[in-house]
Amino acid sequence: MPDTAFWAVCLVVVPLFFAIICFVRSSLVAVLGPMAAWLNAFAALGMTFSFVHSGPIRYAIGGWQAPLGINFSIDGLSVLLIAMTAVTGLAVSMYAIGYFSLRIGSAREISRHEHQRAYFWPLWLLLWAALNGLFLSADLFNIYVTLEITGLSAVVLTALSGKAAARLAAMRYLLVSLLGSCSYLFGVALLYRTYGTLDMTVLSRLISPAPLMWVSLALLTTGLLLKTALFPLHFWLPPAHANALAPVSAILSGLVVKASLYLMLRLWGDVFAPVLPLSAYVLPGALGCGAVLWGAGQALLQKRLKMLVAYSTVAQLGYMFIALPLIRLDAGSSAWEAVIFLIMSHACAKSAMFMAAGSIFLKAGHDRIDDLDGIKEVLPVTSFAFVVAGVSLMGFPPSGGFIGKWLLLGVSLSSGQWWWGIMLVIGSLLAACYVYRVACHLLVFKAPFYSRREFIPPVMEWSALLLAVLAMILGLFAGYPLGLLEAGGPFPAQACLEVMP
Amino acid sequence: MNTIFLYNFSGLALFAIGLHGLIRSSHLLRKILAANLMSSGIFLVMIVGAYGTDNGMIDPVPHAMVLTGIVVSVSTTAVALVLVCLVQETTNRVLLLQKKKRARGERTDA
Amino acid sequence: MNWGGLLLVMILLSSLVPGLIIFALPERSNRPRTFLNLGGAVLKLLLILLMIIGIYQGRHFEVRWQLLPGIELALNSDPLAALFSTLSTVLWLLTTLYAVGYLEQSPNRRQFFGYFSICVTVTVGIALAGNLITFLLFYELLTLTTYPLVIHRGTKEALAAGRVYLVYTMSGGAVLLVAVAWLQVLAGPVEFGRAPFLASVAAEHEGQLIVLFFMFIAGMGVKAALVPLHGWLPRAMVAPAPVSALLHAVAVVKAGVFGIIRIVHDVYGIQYAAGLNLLLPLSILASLSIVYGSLCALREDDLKKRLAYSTVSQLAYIVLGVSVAGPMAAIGGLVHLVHQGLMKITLFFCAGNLAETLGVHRISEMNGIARRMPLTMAAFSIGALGMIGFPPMAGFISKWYLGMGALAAGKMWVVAILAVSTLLNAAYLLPILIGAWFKPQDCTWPEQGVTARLETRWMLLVPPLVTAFLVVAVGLLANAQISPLAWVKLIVGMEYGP
Amino acid sequence: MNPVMAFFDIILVLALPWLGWRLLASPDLFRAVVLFMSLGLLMSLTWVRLHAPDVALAEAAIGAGLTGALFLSALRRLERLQNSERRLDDAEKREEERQIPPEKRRRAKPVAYGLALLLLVVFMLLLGWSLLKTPVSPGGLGPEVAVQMGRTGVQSQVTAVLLNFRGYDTLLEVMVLFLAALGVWSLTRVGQPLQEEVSGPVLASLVRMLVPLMIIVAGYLVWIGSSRAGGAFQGGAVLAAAGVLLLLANATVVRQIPSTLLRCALVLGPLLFLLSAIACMSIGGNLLEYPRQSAGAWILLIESVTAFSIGVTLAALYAGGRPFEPSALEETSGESSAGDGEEGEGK
Repeated sequence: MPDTAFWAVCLVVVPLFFAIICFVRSSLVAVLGPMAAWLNAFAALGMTFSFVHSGPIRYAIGGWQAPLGINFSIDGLSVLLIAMTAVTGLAVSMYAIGYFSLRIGSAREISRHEHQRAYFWPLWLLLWAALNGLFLSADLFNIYVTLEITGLSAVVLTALSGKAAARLAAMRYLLVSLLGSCSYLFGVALLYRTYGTLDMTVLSRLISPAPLMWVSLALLTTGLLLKTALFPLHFWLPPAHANALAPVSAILSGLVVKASLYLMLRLWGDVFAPVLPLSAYVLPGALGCGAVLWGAGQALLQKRLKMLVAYSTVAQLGYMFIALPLIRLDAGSSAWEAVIFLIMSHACAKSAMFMAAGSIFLKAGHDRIDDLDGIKEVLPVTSFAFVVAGVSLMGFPPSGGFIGKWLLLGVSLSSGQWWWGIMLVIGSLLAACYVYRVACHLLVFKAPFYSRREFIPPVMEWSALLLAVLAMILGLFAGYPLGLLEAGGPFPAQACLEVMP
Repeated sequence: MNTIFLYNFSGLALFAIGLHGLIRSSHLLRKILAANLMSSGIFLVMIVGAYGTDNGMIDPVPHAMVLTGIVVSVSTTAVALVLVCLVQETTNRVLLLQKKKRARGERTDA
Repeated sequence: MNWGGLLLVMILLSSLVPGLIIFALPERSNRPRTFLNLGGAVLKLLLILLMIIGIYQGRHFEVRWQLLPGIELALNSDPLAALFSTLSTVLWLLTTLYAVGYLEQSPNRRQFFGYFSICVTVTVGIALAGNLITFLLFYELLTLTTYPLVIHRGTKEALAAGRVYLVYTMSGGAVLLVAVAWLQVLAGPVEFGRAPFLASVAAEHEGQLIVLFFMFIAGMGVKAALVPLHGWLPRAMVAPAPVSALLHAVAVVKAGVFGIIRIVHDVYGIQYAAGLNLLLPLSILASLSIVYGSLCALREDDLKKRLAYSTVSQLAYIVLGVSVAGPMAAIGGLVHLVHQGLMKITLFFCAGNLAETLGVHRISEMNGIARRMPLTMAAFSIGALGMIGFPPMAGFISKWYLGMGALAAGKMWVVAILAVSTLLNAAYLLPILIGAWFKPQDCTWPEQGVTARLETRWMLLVPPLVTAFLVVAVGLLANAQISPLAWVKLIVGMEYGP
Repeated sequence: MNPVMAFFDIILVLALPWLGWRLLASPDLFRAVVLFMSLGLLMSLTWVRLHAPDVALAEAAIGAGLTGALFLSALRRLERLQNSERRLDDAEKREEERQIPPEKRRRAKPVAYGLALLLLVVFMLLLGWSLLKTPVSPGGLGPEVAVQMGRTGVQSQVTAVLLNFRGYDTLLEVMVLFLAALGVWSLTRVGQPLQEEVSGPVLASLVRMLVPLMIIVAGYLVWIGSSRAGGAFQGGAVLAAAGVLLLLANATVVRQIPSTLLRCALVLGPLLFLLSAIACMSIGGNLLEYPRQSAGAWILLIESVTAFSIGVTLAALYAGGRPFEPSALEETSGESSAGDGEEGEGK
């Protein structure tokens, strides 16, 4: 029986390997890409199971232990995020099979389509490997490299659509991502200079208030916030996410922003937590409030479906930052659990939404919200998927978002800082408003609907629906993922440095 | 005071100039140049940190990190430059600012 | 999971599964859909009967599903739950039959019946909810599942009504969410049926508990259409008649009122709530709703809107009965939950028949209509008379107990309110009856071309007749062993103690 | 402290930011790129001064040389695009000028700009101050590296860190390069070589002499990397320089290399690195845990193959696009014109 470490290595190595093979034999991508996705999902499953059995571990790459070498540190948080990536990634991959199998239009368009498929798969697999690597790694510089791979492949994927708007968006995305990684790298460099280590676990024990620590924290945070697109640094996100190809949008919004968000949580919730005063956490919380309001307000003003969904990402990211002060305030672990729930359910719901929006765009030939009346008749499953995903974004029970909201509300009320909780409720009401704007068009009956194209492969419709339903019922099975967290949470008390032989 | 230490400030200044240029320049090529300057500044600070030890021993880890960083930044630069050409090709400009018309109406019609 | 718990889950699944299958069926397959609908409804009714028999035998059904520590879904079969779930299930069966007839030619039936089934699942979920969180879950889901039904016609007015509906109910839901979370922070998870536990748990938080009570009432009051929060109800009348029936008698407003009953009886406990002086404001609010609703109804010419305002006023009876704080009044209030449902659904069925068969929407067009549609108007009359409170109809029983209860509690002003409202009821309902039966026809009806041997399609005719019969029956047989009244007496007996 | 050295230091410390400032302020982009390259050379001088010869080599080859070449080729491409395609009519141009009056805009928000600048300066001062306040670091991981050197199989500490202690980083770094090539290929195609690019006889014979020499130098750098300054990246960069020269001199021949072959050459290094990382696991170690006795050999093998691929990759980056693939259905006109932008989601 392979152990957790084996699966963890697989999670990085397998997609990398397949990415390379996909590049060499681009005629086989249609087979190799999905295969890699399934293998990846299988490895994630295997890792989850063996994690349940054996608990958190550290794995020394090259046999070199923590300060000298790079270590994987596998705890509940990493496992959950990897599982989330696997599920969402698998669904997106299935969607992509359908999406890139469409052969419509002139020869020129078909050839462009072939080209997109040939490059989508290796890029996406590289991105996937980098995400897995990021969630596994305990080494700050190694995380910088994975962040770079993530950012660069996300940029290229964005530009893959070939439209002028997408290229401009990709350019802006690239510059922001450059700035973000520079800032992050500088922070890491200064931390290394101060403490002489790059390992997060070691660092969290060495950490002490020092001038350089504050500066490097500021740099790290700025870089990560840029990459996470927290208001007011979100300006690059909506055009990039809205103009990419549909599977790419789903990946970007569902997974890529989560990478830097995860790191933010690690740093603020774990590594730096011992030295940070509560007042420091008010800043991300306040920015989160701003993001919720601004993102929702902008989403309400949008005329295009994908733009609306993209702005909703801005708003939802704000949610997760509101949780930061609550993590600090919370005596138990329920704020942590809440954040993880928000992240997971947002990943599923937002990917499903973008997938549905992509199908709608293909079918209707446009995505003007006001002209979507009656699309339900031609795309019933997709419309339903969009609505369900929207409902879980609103945080309706029993979605995972509801569990997150409920736990955070409880923490904020019991800690006396109820305004965070009120902000959450206002945010979900606003989310309801913008989801409603779309849903009322998707639910009404109006025949006939003039659609552009004949056939959307069922796999595209159903993969979106499955993901949406998953987000919706995540709350009913909340106990299982949280069991993983309890088996090895990222909580400050946890510090196991036993290195696997 | 050791003069080696002064290189720190050189690195900081490069970082600051790069940051300023990245945000202020309008031409995309210049923005990318500025980003390269920023990373050079960071590398400088890192290497000075590796040098500034008591016993004259050089810490090789930052050197390896900087090597990695250089390779990463050349990769990013290559992609960025290709993107600049593409942006120029489709929009006839090497600026990020979009024309209003384009921003709004891009995807409305097929 | 024990067998009793399985029964409860089955009760939910018996309409959920047909609903989901209906979504998967193609639009054209009418027969399987009808079969699934009616089959599910009958099955559900049988299961509920099984549950009631079990309760009579002193069994207690319960099922729990822990999501997280502190968040537990629980289904529970206390008598109040049984009362509400029976009511919804019976009325659902009839409404389904009616809807099948009503929507015979209309498009998009798949969506309608799918959501319809899920809506009932959720309503029964509300009824069976064993704790506050489960209640909240189903309560929020109810908003979602009824929205597509409200906008079913897809017209501008329907969409506008849907928007208003969502704004009201979502805001109410948000208030409720905060209140539930707050209460949980103060007192831990709130289970129903352990009533006075707040008194012991949170003696030092009285101020907060008072605020919370009003938050609860505000949250539930939206769906219960208590007066300042009733704006959505008349607008939602643009929906098809079966949906109106559902909103007014089976699901939505009932869920709100049921929630208020739960809060007063099962969360705060009637004694504790009275001790905090919470019930007087509630009864004043209810009285206000009674009078205001009736006055508005008087002004409306549109039949369905008049009925809608009448719902506002009739529902407040239930709240009034609960808040008067005496066993007799409580019996009156609770039994009105059932009686109002039966009467109002009769009226809406009839109004739908008139609209569907003759195209009549306004009261001013109804003169002489009884000659064209005698059976429908007979049912309508029974419902209307019941509303006014003529003996021996159902409404009389409720009002009698309410009045007696108020007297027993020494609250004369409540009796006065009842008297005024009865007069108002008569004022807005009797003219319709007089016009329909005794005045000659004075305008032509845009016939809808329903060709049937009877005055309209049998599927449209049977449900109102059945409910009209029930209206009389529950009034006449009020003292029988299995009448709603007897059941309510059992519930109230448990609440107030022997 | 040697006063000559101190003087040299001070000159260098001042020159670096000054050059940086000049290059960003220069209105002429060509001049800016040239300044950038000289800054790179100055940087590599600095690395030598700071006892970082590996970094100095890499900076000279990659940071200054190759990046500069990339910039120059991008600049030329941009100019060509601007000359050949004058799609902007006058009205649009005027509108553009109205919308983006750079100088005016700059003056329009002087307060915000001033505040931001102030913030930047304050932050930098704070950073400098905290650097001053921080005690001289205890040498980071240097001592530990020194202790473990015996088990790495190489003599050069930097190579040990790069390929053994932090080999995983390097693996991912090679993947970054691969990703860059992938990205560039996915985005664009190599342009048609223009007539003017065909080189004269002088360049051709120079290339014929230089290229073999450079290949030898690259091999030497990889070989020496295990004990002194040098290694895969430096060697690869020299190889890339040879490739760039070839591209410059005889573009058509080099560009006619079959695309499959090129793809294989690109992935050879990453693939081998990855496979040997896995192979380490299959013989009982952790990922990338070389067998102790033969660690040096493993590292040398990985380095040499990787250097080859790095060279090819960097040259491919310089070429700036995927080669023609006669088998695939390539579009005849430009990969993407402005017209593409108006179309739907790419199908």
